[in-house]
Amino acid sequence: MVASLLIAPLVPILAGIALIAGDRASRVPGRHTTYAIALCAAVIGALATGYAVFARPVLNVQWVPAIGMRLHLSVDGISAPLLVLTAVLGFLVVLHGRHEQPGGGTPGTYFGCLLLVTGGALATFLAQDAISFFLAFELVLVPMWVLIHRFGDPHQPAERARAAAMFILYTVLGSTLMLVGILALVFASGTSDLVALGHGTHLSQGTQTAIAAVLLIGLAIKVPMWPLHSWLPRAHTVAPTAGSVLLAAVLLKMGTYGIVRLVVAPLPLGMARLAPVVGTLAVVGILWGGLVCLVERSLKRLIAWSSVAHMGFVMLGIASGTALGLQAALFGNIAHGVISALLFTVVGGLKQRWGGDDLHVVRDALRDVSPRLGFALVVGFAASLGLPGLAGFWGEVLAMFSAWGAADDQPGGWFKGLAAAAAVGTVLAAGYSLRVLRLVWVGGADKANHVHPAHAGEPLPAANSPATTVQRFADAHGPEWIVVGILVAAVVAIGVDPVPVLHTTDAAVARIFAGVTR
Amino acid sequence: MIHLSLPLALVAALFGIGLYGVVARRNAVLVLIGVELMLSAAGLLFVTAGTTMHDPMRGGQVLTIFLITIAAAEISVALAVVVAVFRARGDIDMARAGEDE
Amino acid sequence: MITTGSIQPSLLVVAFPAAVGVLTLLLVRRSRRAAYAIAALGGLLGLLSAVWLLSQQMTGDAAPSPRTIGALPTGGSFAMPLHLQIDALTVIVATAVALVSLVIQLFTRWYLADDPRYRVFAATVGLFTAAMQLVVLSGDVLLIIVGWELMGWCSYLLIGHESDREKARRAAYKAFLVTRFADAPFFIGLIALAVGAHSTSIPAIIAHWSTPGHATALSAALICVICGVAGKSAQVPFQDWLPDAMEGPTPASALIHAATMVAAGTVVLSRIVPLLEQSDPARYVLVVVASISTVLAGVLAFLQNDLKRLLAWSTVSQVGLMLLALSILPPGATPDLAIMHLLSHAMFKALLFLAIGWLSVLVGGTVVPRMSGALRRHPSADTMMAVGLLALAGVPPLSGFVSKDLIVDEAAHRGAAGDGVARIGFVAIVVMVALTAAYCMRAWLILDHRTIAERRQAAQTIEDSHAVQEVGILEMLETSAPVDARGHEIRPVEPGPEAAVDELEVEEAEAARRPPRPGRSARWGLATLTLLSVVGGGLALAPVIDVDWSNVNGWLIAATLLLMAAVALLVRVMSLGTIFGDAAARVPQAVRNSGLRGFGADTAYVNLVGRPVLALARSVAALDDLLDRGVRDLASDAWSLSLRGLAAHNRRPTTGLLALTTGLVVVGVLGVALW
Amino acid sequence: MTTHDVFFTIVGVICAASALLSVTTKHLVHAALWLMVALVALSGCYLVLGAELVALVNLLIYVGAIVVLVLFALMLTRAPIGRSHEHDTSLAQRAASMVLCAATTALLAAVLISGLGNNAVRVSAGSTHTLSVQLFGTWVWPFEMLSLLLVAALVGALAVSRLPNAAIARTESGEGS
Repeated sequence: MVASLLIAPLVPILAGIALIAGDRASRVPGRHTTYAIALCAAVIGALATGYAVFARPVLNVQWVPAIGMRLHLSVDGISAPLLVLTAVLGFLVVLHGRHEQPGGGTPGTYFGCLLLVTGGALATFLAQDAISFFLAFELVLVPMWVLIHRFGDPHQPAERARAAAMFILYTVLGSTLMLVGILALVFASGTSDLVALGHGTHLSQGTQTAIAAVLLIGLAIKVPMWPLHSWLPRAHTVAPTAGSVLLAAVLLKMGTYGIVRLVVAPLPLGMARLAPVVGTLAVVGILWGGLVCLVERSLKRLIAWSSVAHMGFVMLGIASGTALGLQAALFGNIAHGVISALLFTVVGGLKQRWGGDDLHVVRDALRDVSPRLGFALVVGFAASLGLPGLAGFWGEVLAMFSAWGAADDQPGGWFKGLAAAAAVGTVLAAGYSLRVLRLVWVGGADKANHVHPAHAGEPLPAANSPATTVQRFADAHGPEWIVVGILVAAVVAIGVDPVPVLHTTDAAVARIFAGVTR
Repeated sequence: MIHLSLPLALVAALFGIGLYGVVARRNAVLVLIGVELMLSAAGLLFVTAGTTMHDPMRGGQVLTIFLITIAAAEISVALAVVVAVFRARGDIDMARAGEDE
Repeated sequence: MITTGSIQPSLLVVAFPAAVGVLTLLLVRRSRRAAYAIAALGGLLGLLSAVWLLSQQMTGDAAPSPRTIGALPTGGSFAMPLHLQIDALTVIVATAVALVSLVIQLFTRWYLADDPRYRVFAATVGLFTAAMQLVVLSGDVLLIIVGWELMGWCSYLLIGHESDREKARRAAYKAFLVTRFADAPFFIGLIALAVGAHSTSIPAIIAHWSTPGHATALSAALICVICGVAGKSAQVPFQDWLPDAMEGPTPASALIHAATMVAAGTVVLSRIVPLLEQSDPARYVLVVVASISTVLAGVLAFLQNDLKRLLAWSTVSQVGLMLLALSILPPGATPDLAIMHLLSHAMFKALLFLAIGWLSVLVGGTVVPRMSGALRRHPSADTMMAVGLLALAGVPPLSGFVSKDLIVDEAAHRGAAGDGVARIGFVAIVVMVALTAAYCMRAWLILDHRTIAERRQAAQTIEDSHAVQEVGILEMLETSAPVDARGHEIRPVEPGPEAAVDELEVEEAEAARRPPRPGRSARWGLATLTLLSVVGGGLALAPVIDVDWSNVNGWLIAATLLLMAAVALLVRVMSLGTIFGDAAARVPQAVRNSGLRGFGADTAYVNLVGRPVLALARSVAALDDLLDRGVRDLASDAWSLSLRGLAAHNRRPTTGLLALTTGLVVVGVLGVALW
Repeated sequence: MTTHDVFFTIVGVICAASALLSVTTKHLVHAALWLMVALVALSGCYLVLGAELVALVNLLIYVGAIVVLVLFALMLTRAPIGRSHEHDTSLAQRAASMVLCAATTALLAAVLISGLGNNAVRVSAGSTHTLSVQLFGTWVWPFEMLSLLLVAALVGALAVSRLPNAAIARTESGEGS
């Protein structure tokens, strides 16, 4: 049923527009109505996506003949896992909105923006035409800006505005470069069809390198890669929970997906030329993110930084230029999406309960105060440090494998060094993950030695003073617990049996590298 | 018979001089004089083109007449504005126009 | 094939303990009884599967390489089959692991009778066992890494079980970080081996690297692997996490020390021993690391003020012995000696830890002053204790004697044949034998001490002196200047004397509430361990273990026994007249204090690794701020530039006009010139 | 060098020189008068080129109307009599303007002469009769539109100049703020 290809992105998008428009109507729809509509749209989108992933229909008709743009939607092995991830997360964030619906705007705008982001991301992953891919990509940015700017942390309006501005400026800069690169690619190769491009183009190495460089810089902003990352921690820190989840789990994935689709497949020679640089920057990102996490005080920022590190592993896999590396990258993509979604959900809930996310504030052990959130936090950070049996492990270890055995046309010694540095990055990951668990999960309330350094010299408050009294708050339940539970289950399931995901991407990856026989 | 370069050189010279008048003068009326010179240069170019080339519809001369008419309209409005500005501000110094009083 | 369908006992060996972990977490909410039932049943089924596998192996019916979750699709020429690999040695080790784990599960029920988090503990033990079984049975380096890391994580959870104490939190953090630090080269070593062979399957790796021609790469990779092994097995220079890990509950210590985590290094190295035998540099590194560890740990064990920590250091020493046994192997030999010692060590060390745990519950602590004379008052555990210590010391005919003296004999044999590695190993082993005898004798004398007067008063003062040196890596993570300014020893949170008294009373009260003896099943398990510790040496006669026991050098054995006797006598003499019967009291106080801190290894970790990394992290964070500020300044710079341009345009209309026309003319000139 | 050339050179030089004087003179009123000279000379140029009607119209409208208007405006704005430097910009700007105007002249001359060539061509302006036939035949609609424009401009000029002082001040300040 070809219609599922259209239903999957269009229903969320149209519902999103309708909800936002409904807010401007004279009679604003109620909260429950809004919620119900949003949930229905998300479920319909998810079901249609599921069907499309299962049945793999193809839609390919003329759209704008003047510029050779076609309406070409289909699903292949590379996009299928990302589609499922996006659809499920789109549903989960709407569900989560029942629990936490930030102020700053009406529910209609909030859910509308969530649906727009989801629908736009689905369209991005479905599009098989470079121009429409770009259009769908851009569709996501503005609702995300609204989410950050209007629904972000209510305590820091100035920081919120700055973060939102930085997000939009950075990503639009990336988009501009990406557009230039796409146009150059399309005009140089004569087709904008990603399937045709996926078989490789026959451009000279110089041309390929130039186009690949422009595209890589543009997409590296979205991934983000060091040193173009500085919008990410800011945006994550103030974004609402659902915004953070979508940002980390969907938007970042669109960047790596774009790299695979637009650079790795069509421009193998250019990618091979640039791979050492990409790999080096990726590893610098791994170490940089890990080190900053060791001293970061804000919990949400810390997770954002760890995202920088994890995306470094993904980029390292891509840079290795091997099929194994690409497999690792695609798997790492999915794994990071699930893990960061889980972590942001949990930490967003904690921030809401604590009224802040400063790690240096002494709190009671989370494992006692709220066991469910504590458990989810442990699973999330264990996955984040790359514990086997959880999702994060396979992507990272396979990325290291691929870097050590990088393609023959790459400097092997250099890549071996990169693999070793990435291994050091896993140690840093363990360091910061356990640091957070030690501060939050097992708590520091029994001994007041985690106070702010400025207070370290002052006499410690008595055990019963208000600063250290036990703050009981409700454990996760209802929609929040459902969301967290599903994510935990996904993290464990992907980690225990990675074969289905890898199997899905296997054929597509093999096809890319078959086209590259050189 | 006439060598084309002579009228064309005069066109260029008049335009340049008019431009100098516009740029280098501060009095609004003198600026307008520069504008008139530039318009005249245009008119001369029209006539030169019309009389030295094939022009069955006499476009060169007709357009020059139109140009003179428009110049008259323009300068009447412009001078009215200048006078009004002088009455409001007490001077017609272009270098101070647009400054906050 | 007797195997029923596709169910392989080897998979069940891994699956049952894992199921304990998962089911306990999923199904059990409050009930301790249910958690216990699941844990015990799962442990028992795991043991039965192991026995089933053993019987298959004996009859030759076992599948040599059963598949697990299927090969990983790698999109290319890289093979990741993820198969297990079953052979005689691994099956026996798996059986031992299952047995020890089951006994520990049974014992924990009694030991943690009042603990509200018993459920989690039991689940973690299950998961831990599964991870170890995976490492033991794995035929694929990727599976080894999986099990290896899972064990690290479980050890973190177990050591930090009593997380309301800062010491436990720090010990857990330290254990995981130190081992993870060593794992980085371990990963790289295994990855290098696998990438070279284009497969992660161990047989393929061995086949590929056994061909001559890449000696340097092989040595480098093996040294990396040895680094990781040293980390997990707490060898020099990563040794210091293990004694701190004693902060965990005693069953956890028993599990970590006896059969699982610490021994995993030996298991992994014995998997790739054909490669190790080909690389002399790697063997040298291994023998040096193991020799230093085994001797240093022996000395430290003698100096400890806490019997649990004494046992911990003895573990380091014994694992060093196993690694020595691996390093002295000639090409073509099998690692049976090391595995043999691993098995006997698993039995007696589990026995010792559980017995110490039992006693500590009865007397309320494991420091020397409390333990002094414990067996006199609670003689129920004395058989176990005696057997365990004798086996540890290597007194005939107990299991420790057989396995240890086989190694001594092999080292002497090889050393005489001119192998430099074996000579180094032999010297280290002899020193280590003497030291083992010394600390075993010391422990026994303390436990069996007659005078118990004045114990109570001294206990309170010494109670907390055995602390982990309290330099929190975490505190340093958070604060920079205060730590430096404070110096590393100052702890504002020293519990006062009142608190200590309270603690003692609470412990006494707990001890009173709890039944004085473990349950029947736990005692049965302990008895089994005791029995195996006594007769385990007989395994050398079994056909599955390939050791040359028939022509050992009798004189050599007699000489070592004589040495041990002399040392024991010396220790006895030293202990005379001390308050607690502690021979170490004769050692100068400065040496003892230093020994209590592992000769300052923790400080070295903090100063050599912790602080530089944190300083680096802070400077990186500052750099990133700079980067960020640069980006933000870009915006404000652009803004001010535009303002300035705006002002330039607004100031003088004539100037603006001039600029505009100039621009037009320039463009015109350019256009004409270029056209 | 034809006769036309000679005559054109004479009136052209007069025209250019007086135009130059009109934009550089220090006397305000002289500027208007020099402009008149320049325009008269320009009419001469038109005559040489054979466009008698244009020359006449130029003389009538420019010299007869516009220059008078300019003179009136100068007087209404109380232009100082005699030399004054008030109405010139700074020396630097004048120098820059000089360079600019020279560049413009050179650019235009280069473009026009290189574009149209320096051929000696016959002047064929045709009779005034044909011009008037064309003007009121082919070009009649633009012509009518122009008359409308002229009326509108006159009305506008009247409206602007008849605004009372207060209203002008209000609009000025309203726009300025």
